[in-house]
Amino acid sequence: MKIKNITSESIYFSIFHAMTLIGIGLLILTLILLLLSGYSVIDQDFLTRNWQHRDITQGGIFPAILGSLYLGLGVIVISFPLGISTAIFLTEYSKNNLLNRIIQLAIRNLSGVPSVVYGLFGLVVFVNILSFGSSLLSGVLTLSLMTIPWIITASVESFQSVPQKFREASLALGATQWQTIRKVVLPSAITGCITGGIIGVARALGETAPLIMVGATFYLSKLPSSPLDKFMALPYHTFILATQHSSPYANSYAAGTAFVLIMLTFLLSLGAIILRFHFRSKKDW
Amino acid sequence: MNKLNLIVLIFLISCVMAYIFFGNNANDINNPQNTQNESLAMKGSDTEVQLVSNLAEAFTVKNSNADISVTGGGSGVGIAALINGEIDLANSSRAMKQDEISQSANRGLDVQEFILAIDGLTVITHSENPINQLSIDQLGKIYKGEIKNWKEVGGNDTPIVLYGRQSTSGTYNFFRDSVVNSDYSSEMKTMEGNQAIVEAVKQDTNGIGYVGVGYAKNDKGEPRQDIKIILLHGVGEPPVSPLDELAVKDGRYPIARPIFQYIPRLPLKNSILERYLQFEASNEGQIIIENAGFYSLNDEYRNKNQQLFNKIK
Amino acid sequence: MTNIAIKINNCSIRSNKVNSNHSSINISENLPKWAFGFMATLTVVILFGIFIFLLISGLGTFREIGLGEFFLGTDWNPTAFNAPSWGILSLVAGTVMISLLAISIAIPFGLSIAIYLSEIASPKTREILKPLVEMIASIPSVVLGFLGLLFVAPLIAGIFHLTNGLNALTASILVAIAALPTIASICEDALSNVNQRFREASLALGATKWTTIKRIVIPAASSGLIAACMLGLGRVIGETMIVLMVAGNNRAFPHSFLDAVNPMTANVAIEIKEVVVGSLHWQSLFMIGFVLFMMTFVINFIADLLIYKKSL
Amino acid sequence: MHKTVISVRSLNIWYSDFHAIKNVNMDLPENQITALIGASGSGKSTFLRSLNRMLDIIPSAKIEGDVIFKGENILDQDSDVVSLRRKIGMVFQNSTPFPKSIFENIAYGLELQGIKKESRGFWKMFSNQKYDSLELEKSSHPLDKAVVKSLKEAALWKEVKDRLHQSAFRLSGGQQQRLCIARSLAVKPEVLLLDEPCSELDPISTRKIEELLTLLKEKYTIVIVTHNLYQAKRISDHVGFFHMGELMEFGSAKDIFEHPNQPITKEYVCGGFG
Repeated sequence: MKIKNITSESIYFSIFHAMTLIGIGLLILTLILLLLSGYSVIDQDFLTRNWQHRDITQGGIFPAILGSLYLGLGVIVISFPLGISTAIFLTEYSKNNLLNRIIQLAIRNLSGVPSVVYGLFGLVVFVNILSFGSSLLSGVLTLSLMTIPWIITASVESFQSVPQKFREASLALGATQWQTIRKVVLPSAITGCITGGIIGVARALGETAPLIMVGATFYLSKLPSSPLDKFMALPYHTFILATQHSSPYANSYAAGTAFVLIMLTFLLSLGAIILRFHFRSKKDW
Repeated sequence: MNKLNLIVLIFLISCVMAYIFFGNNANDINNPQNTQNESLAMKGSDTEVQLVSNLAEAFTVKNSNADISVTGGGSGVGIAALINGEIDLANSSRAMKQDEISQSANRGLDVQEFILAIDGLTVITHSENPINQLSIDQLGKIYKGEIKNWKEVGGNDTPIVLYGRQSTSGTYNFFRDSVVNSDYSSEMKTMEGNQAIVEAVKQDTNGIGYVGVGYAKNDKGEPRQDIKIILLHGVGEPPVSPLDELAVKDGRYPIARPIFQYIPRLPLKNSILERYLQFEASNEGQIIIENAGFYSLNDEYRNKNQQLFNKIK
Repeated sequence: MTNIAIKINNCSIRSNKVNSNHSSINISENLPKWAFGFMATLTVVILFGIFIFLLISGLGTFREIGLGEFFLGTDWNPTAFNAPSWGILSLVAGTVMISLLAISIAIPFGLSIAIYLSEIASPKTREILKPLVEMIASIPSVVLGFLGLLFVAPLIAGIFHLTNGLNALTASILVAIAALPTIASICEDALSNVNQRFREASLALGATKWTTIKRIVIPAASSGLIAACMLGLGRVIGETMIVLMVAGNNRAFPHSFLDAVNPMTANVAIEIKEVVVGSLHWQSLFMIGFVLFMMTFVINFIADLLIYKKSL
Repeated sequence: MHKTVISVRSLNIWYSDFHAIKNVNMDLPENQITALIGASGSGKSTFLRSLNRMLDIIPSAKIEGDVIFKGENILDQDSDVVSLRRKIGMVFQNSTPFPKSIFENIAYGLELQGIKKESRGFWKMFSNQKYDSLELEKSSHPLDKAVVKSLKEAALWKEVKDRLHQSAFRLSGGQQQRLCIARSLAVKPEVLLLDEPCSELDPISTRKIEELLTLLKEKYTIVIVTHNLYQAKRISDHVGFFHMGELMEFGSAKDIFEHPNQPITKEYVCGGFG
């Protein structure tokens, strides 16, 4: 009996172990495959040169990198303040009643709504109705809408994890509610909001479907200089190179672009993970 | 408080961004055809997007101020954007439909047609497929789903796998209206671009697909070796290759077509749009077109374009 | 009337007094409250606006198309050569097939990873592996789609002796990879949240580690685990780029996993670009978007109730 | 008799439908330690929280009656809660240091009032400032002075002076509680409310806090809720006994413990139902 238990335990455990290794292996495999297909094109020129359409080997993907960075920056600028403010209002200011809880529930659920749905909305509202066109602005707003529920969810969680006793102690010292939020709650919660937000932005940067719908661009003669300019973006560029470009090197370039994209999102996620780790080690309660 | 500063900073940045957004609104949107600026937004056909990007790139070399963007998505996308006033030029691999013309007229647009090049729509199969030629009738039946096996057209006893474009594509419409004359078989796999079809057919021994002739050539303008280009013939006519320039230009190749560009109204003299169109029609432009694998215009189309240029004052 | 007037009067006097006494505090106190309240209202209104917007834009579909034809028709061909047809059943079937297969591939892996991370791995291994799992989550789906085109589709074609690998199976495998980290990560949270005392009590009774996991930890975490799977399902249904690139996207109603399928997400993403604003085709695509929205919303809602049983 | 600092008149408190405090009247004497005793749920903590409006943050709580502090009814909606709480400080059962350094914890209350030192910007999040205890003692900055003073008052200075930059969470439980007391003292309150401050502490830490409180009553009025009858006996001058939301008896510690009027008080203080 005992022996049987032990053996079944070791069998199951090795299965779990193996599956974990396969899961992690997939990540590494992805990177290896991308590198194998794209390593020949990734060099300094690839990263820093303007896109050359006729002979793609002469150019680089700098406009797409820049476009993605602009998108990421724009999403941060729009979705962080809105998302975090909403979370503050929901957790700190508004009463904890049924309506509040329903709103929180609905927002949590919105964070699982497919990106095409946000793309539909962005296409109509930003591109058509507000006539921003297929611009950086439309892309930023659409991706922001998608990111906001993620940020709110992460932030609400972060605010709720600040112990109630901190708030009481601060109020008992004669702090106003805003002082309490600003000096006690926010410093404890803000890292959670920011890490959640960065992970959200990393995901948003990899989204292609909303960009297809809003309309990222295939070729740009000039880098975007205003939010209403057209833009290129890494995920869309990958997609285009993988499906539409006739150059025999298109696949290598697609792989290279995908690798850069993945590195960008990994860097963001890694930053968020390190930030979280750093602050978790400082968090003592 | 440092964190407060951080928040304040974020707010400030958002304010600045908002200012930029709304500050710039007035200039660009309401007047996409602003002659002062050197910007040109093009959108539409995936068949043309390579070619047009090449042209735009060459044009930019001479006009370093030009701010040109080219977006794909399909002919329907470009025409819809043209009607909505989002762009300066729509690439379309099919002629505008009557309802599209009337829609744009309703919006106060005076849409003009420019013929960019001639495309010999090319039917391709796997390089090991023994079939060399098909009649238009057979091709239609294959895409209708009435012929399902290669042996029915003289090939191996294997099922035919159909590859086509998604419905936004001008090529989808052109091929359907001029070859299939009915609905496509529901078994047809729809691909996101010409290149995706080439890639798929290259790997699929049973596959057949249609692409712009430019996609059937490699970057040196020679026919690709990894796919087979099928010769086509009408009833009682000899089979013709889309690589045969003369046959395509004089209409002997059964599915040759002009590919178009549409502009919302007549451009001003010396505006970037006018100069760009002139560039495309010039010898230099036509050489780029041929290098990209398409065919330069025949005299009939040249004359049509000239009429357009004549109208510009 | 007079009563009310007096009351209003009273109020204004009182508030005046407050203002004059502590006006500086009141402004610095209320300004953030109003600002946050404004931003929150704005955000919530916009987010809920999406839902209403989709519904309103989509409802016009049913002025011209019957509910039955829309939901039960198996042919989706709005740009048909002859009469257009508007049945979304084959699109839904595509979504459902891919989702079910993908989720049944992803769950065993996700659960195993979660159990390994939470129960078996040493804290050190865990610290390294957990972030790695989260990084898989940030692989953009277009990258998976691209690798699918290059490597997985030919592999599947080779295994099943097909001439091409653009089918539901290929798409499902890739979508499963995309959903795997979501499932693993939330399952891991659910398992870690089980009180350590349960494990200690069980081990103290002489149970083996595996028995403890099987009999105590997993049942205790069950609602969280189910919720994780539901959230994974939501992610799978909404996946667009992978299915757009490798599912084949044909119109025929799928009969096997080796058939090409045209899931709802891919169909919307492809077709929305060309349609004329406000046309029937446009409205019907919004209706598909709305159906998609509702499918994921309901699934997430159930998952949410399982996780936050107490919250409502 | 001592001068009355806070006088409570016909105070009634409900949590939704539950009548938690029933018609309580009490005069809290200045510079004395008043202990509130009674079984769990008898309403003593609720009563204590009503004294500096900390009940406000419980949405379901409803208060009627008067609490007069310095001639003003603090329950009046118009009264300034914030400055009230500065004058009537509160220390909670679980020690509640903020996730900041020891120095910042004490300085917090003063910073609220606008007494600040220069900020070191964003990077402060990633490093800890070091403090030199000798320099601090000599410093003329009001913030430094107040921090040093209140830490000394709370008899904590010697123990923490060399690690002011450390997180307050690294202190022991008793030290944390004294830190919280010091933090309250830093804003110069007149009344100090303590809600079972020793219930989670070991006897030695408890003893230290008790000693501290007896010292502090020279300058402050202290109200302490406690479950520990011995503690009440040891340190309090006055005792109020709560039972089921009513104040059964209020008087000098000696009276309550030696000659209680009510049988139920007697039963409680003799350990009948502790």
